[in-house]
Amino acid sequence: MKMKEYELFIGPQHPGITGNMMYHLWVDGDTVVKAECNVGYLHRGFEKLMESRTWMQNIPLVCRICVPDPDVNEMAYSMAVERLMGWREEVPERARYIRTVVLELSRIAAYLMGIGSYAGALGIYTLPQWALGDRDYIMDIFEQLTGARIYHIYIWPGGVRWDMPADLPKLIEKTMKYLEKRLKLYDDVFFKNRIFFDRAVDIGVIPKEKAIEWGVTGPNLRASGHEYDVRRLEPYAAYENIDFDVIHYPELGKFDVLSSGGDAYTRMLVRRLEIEQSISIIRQALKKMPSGEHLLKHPNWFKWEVPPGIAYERVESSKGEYGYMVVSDGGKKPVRVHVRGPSYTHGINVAETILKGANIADVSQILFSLDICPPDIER
Amino acid sequence: MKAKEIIGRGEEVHGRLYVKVEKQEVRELIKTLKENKFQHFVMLSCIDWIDDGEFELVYHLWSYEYREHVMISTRIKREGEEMESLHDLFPQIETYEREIKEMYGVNFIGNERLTPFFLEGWPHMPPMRKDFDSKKFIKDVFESIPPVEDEDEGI
Amino acid sequence: MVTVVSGLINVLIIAIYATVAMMIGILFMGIGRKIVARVHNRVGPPIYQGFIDIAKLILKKTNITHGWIYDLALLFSITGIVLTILFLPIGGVKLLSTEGDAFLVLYLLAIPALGFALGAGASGNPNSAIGVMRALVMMLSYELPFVISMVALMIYYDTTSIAEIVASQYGKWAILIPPFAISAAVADMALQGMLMEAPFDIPIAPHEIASGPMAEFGGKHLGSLMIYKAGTIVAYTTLFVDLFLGGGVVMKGGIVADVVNFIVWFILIFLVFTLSLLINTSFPRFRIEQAFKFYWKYEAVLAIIALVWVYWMVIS
Amino acid sequence: MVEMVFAVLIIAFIFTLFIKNNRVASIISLVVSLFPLAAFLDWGREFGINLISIGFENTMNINMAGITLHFSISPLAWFFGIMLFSLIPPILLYSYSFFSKNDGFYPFMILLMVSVMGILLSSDFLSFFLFWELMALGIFIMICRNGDRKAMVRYLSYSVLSGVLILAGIALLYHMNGTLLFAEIMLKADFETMVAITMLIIGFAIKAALMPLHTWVPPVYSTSDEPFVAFLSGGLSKIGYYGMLLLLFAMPGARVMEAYINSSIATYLLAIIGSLTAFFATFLAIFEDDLRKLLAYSSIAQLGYIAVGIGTGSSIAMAGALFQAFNHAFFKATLFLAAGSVAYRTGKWKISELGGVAYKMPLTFMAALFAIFALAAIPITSGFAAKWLLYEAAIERRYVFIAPIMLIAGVGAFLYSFRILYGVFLGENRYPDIKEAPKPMVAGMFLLVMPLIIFLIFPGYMLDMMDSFLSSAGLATISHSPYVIHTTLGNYNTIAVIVGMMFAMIPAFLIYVLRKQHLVDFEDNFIGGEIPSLYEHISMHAAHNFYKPLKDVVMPYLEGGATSIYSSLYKVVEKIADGARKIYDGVVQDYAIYVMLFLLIIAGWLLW
Amino acid sequence: MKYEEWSKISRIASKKSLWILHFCTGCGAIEMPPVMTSRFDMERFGMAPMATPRQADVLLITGYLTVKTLKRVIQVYEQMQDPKYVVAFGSCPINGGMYWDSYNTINQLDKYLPVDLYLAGCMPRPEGIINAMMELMEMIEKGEARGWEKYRKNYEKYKKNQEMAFKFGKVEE
Repeated sequence: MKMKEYELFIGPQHPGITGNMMYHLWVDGDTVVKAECNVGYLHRGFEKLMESRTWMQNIPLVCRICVPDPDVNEMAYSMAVERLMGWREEVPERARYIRTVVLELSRIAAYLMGIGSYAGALGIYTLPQWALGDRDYIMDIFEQLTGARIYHIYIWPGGVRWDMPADLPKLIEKTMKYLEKRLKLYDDVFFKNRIFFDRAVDIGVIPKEKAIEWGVTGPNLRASGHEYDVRRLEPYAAYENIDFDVIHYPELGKFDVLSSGGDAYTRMLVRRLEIEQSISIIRQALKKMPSGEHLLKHPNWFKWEVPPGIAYERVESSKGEYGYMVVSDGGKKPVRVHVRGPSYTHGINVAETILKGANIADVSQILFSLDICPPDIER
Repeated sequence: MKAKEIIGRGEEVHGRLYVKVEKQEVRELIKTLKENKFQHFVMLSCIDWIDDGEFELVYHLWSYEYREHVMISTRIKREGEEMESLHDLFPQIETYEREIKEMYGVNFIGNERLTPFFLEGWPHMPPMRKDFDSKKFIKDVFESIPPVEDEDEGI
Repeated sequence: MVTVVSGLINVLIIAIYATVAMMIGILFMGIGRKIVARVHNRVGPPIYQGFIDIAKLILKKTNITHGWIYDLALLFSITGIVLTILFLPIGGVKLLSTEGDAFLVLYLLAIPALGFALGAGASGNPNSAIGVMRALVMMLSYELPFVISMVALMIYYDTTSIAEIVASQYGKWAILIPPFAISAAVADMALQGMLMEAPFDIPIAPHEIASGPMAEFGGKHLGSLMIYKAGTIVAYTTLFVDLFLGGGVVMKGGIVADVVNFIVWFILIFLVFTLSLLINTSFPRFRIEQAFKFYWKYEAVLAIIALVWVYWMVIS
Repeated sequence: MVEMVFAVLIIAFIFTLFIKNNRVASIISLVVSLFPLAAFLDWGREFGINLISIGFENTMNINMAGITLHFSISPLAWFFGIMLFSLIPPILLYSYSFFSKNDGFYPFMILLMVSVMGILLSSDFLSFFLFWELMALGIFIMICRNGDRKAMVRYLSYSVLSGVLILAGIALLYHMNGTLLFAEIMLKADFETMVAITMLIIGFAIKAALMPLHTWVPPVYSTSDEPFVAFLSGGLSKIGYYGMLLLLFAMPGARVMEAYINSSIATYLLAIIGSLTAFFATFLAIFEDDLRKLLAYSSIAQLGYIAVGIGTGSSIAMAGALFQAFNHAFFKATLFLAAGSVAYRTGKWKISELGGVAYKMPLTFMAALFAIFALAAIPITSGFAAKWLLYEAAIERRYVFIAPIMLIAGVGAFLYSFRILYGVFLGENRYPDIKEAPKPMVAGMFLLVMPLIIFLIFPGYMLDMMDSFLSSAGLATISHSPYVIHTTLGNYNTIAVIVGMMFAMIPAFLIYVLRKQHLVDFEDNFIGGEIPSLYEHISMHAAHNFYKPLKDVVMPYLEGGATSIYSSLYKVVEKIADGARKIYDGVVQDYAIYVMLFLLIIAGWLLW
Repeated sequence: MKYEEWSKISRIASKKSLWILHFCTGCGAIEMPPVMTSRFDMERFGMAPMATPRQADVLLITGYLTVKTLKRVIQVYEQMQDPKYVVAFGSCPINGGMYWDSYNTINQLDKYLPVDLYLAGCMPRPEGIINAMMELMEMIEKGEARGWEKYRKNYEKYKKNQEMAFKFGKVEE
């Protein structure tokens, strides 16, 4: 019988967890001695399901892999299929811009949710209320654009499902303006709050040297001090024509650089600042958006066969690098679709490492600051 | 392609370097690439080629400096063949190997954490294998369970 | 015979006052949720929500218990808080406060806390244990500045009885005397900790320890804890008002004065409570050791300055 | 008749030395221990408290080789006698089951009784000192029984220091007054008297474990047998305070001390040391993992309050101090005995290794729970009345520094009390196979709790017992009825609190009775929605490093504590000694030079 | 347990103060935050999220249930205190929804737990959730939401079904 440590379970039913997963903690006093991640509570066997569905039937399925940020799935899957079909260069220009807008809107929504839940983990319930309320305006845009709030099924291989309505840019611009106004309020309440500094600085540090080796990607990697963004490194959609900053430590804009990077504080600030970048990207994309076709002509969906081959495509999601490996043997169904969710590494190996030695008061904020999305771990 | 210069083989498939190797060479290759700025281990996939009777293990690596993606592919027999664990090279390989062990039944020698991962108390064949028929499984397992009827009131 | 009747009338008055005070506490929980909801841009629950919640919890069909020590939480929490309210002057009405003094009240407030802690301990839930640990450390933290402020008052008014402190403040509230303005500010932050509002809601932090000591409580046990919570709102705000704001006494003599004083008292505790809620909505939560440092470093120093000032005033 | 009591005790001492059977020895000593108790109860008539009437005489003079030892009863001695001797029978009853054989515990308990009786009854310094040293010896033998070297060395060095200081103080007083009789000594407010008093107080403070003279307590308490430690902590530690009170208040010639008390900074210093002792020892107790050491630090802290009372010196403070001494005797003895029974059944001392004992030992738990309530001064327990008096006294004297420190130490008591409750008795049920402690042990503990319950309702009776001492010390008595205490600052009415509590309990009781409840298993706990049965064993007892966040903040400041002061002092002495050793370098010429130098200095001094 | 024992006042209190267990079992949980927060604000109906099952009244099954989660859901459901209600979100608990042929999700929730109210859609909109909650409140007031009684009455049958699901059909061997 172990006498010194006791065990705590953060999850699966616990407010301090980012979804339905579990961390098994061994705690001495209030310091975590050992952490073990336990997942599988959401395992639906997506990859198995995709092998038994046709190429088009998979589109409604993939978006369900990451619930807070579903569009990246459709995007990455479509890109991989386009790559196999040889459509990579043929996707209409307008579709690329619409995709950019959709992805960035979805990113903002996911960031608002991430920031809100993180603030909730720190115990300020005003910000989650505001942020999630504001997120709903983005949901409204999606509803007008795609007809659905969460699962849009909008980005298809070869373009987007419907053209963007003519009056939507006006609504988007209005929402963006509103969001910019609200962001100032968020800063006052939370991001410039002294207690946020006290709580988050130097908590859950991912060191810069280790970050890449550990497989950290996305905002978490940028918070550790690497200026890497898939949108910049391997541009997809219309990102090559759009000018934006890759927010990374130590360039934190108007916020003080208090820590040495890679901690919960920096991770949250990177997310906060990227919302502004996303707003700017959306504005540019709307301005530069050409008219024209929005979708390539599809073959008959039921007879659609994709040429054999293997393709890997990555996109930058709000949580990190999202990748799809699609393997085809020339049939009507994929042989194998493997999803690389960013939370797979963040949630399991990285979290288990950085939770060691953390205070139990900080466990929840570390998990929320990594922005772990359990469904993309277990698919 | 820079990666091709470093390891001196492979072919370009859909914009990615695709290298087919024997399973003994994988470790050396990944080590070389890691030392040459291919430091981001993306993922480890397994593909079940049931007609060939083989599993294909694909190690994906990416270099932020060269902006290149490398897939190192090796094939092992579906039954009875094992693979060396590479979790000492990149810590997250441990988790991918855990998943593949559970989903395909491939054993990785040297990985001590091949414990049940997604599934709990799974008594059947690893489900991601192509010969696992999930429709039959559903019929046998979940659909055979009777609904609970309330005799008295029928709520 | 006359003494018996007057005694019974006194008991009745005290009982009515205590009941009304508890009702006000439950009402305040609803009002508090409403205020917080307004800050959140929401409508919020109806203000009588507290009554419904408590009724529902007490009327639950099954109530689980972890043994008799666990049940002590239920008994101690309500008993302790009602007892505390009995020993506090409410709107100048002394109730039992002449029979005990501020030290008694300080220690009476520990009864429900200790019962609560026993219950949480008996449930054997590690989350509860951590929550109780945090609650006790919080107690140690906020008591220091609060006690120093209280000692300053006692030295100044040369009494330990709250009733007499209230009586001496008639016409001139303590908060209007410069050193006590500092003390009151310190005590208000201590109040924040006592009411477990952010940034000091550490013991019940749901994201960290799943509501801490309350993790195992449900049904009637949780209902009694909510009554206790309602009582603490009244008890602590009344303590603050009695110590620094003259207990809300603005008139003397007669039934009219009692009614007016009661209304003033109600307004004052409402204001104190609202202030604490507004602080609550605009701050994240401290870690427990940060809270400890906050109280023992900054708050305690301020309190000591006020105490030294008062001592000097008394001596000279 | 005092002789008879002494004679019985000494005969019993010799008799029990040769009895091997534990039970026989226990019964003999139990019976014998009732004699002094009966004597003290009887002497209560002298001070207006009629409890029993036997007719014991209360003076005795012994002539030995031309020296006369004087014995008589004083109000202070009577109070302490009642306290100490009512402590002993329950402890001996407890020992009936605790020990398996008589290996010296009982005879030396009886020896300690003799010495305590001697100390309390002595009315001259010679007999006082003789019995004082007898007590020190008795304690030492008791410590030696378990043979922990650290405890023995610590105790012995402190005891010798204490004896030397007391002897020196007595010698100084004798030098000034030419007599050793308490009644004839005149204390004057001059320098020599102050030196003598200071020496005596330091000597007494060592027994009373005032900081920084407390370092012998934790090792001794944590290595000796529980029944003895219960008596040591509950009873013998108060003897130091008896000495202080005797010196400062009870000595017939001590009128001059009033001026001393009221003017001198020295007693204020005593109060401050007392409050700081309470404060720091409380913090040390909070972080202690060994149950016995925790209780040891708790003892030190609770004894600190008594020093505050003595240092404050007003009548309220004195009443508070005596009340606190009485309470502490009983609740701490109960706690040590409860700790003993827990260890008797589980064999574990570390709080982090215990847990869930209450489920199998409910009676032990109840006794301990009540003792802990008294320790934490939960209102209506007598512990609250005592602390309340002390707080009132501090406010009355405007001790702005001491009052908050005492209050915070009081809050700190909640922290370590909860550690005992949760860590040892509640939480995870780790010992499902143990049984309740044997009946004599339980009976002993409950007998110890009884006085606490009596003074819970009637704290006035306690004040009655002090009245004659207070008036003999020239202090105003406190106005009180059996259940109300009035001070100049406020009142404490136990009946109001109890009646109020009854009323307040009505709604709680209604909820408790009217709504049915059902018991669930310990395993059926919310652990984040996980299922315990899927895991081999889930350890859910958070007792190790319980106050870690607080410890991380506070420990850096506490680490420069008394022990480290002593160890640095030791290092300094060692260095000096080491340097001194170098003088003896074995060279004859050097020695010659030293001798020359010495002679030169002597010559110079003489010629000056 | 008879229906009459469940008095009117407790039904009304129960209806007006539904405390929801904070358990996101599936993707439907994504629509819970909007329901809780400023746009839809469920607190105005007296609903509040709760941290532990002991405190909660309503168990929301927000989407598909994997077998692994089902075990926890049942554990949590049994820890809740009567009266307790189960509301199942989306298509998945009704018939499996999108994941009807998945090897790890149970297709029909009411074989394992008594469901008081189904809420169809993938996923249900916040308005739908609030509507469902109002419906549940009405059911409670009328005394129709009595799944907990059904669970007690047919405890053996439910246990057997659960056991079969947990063992993935290997229960007889």
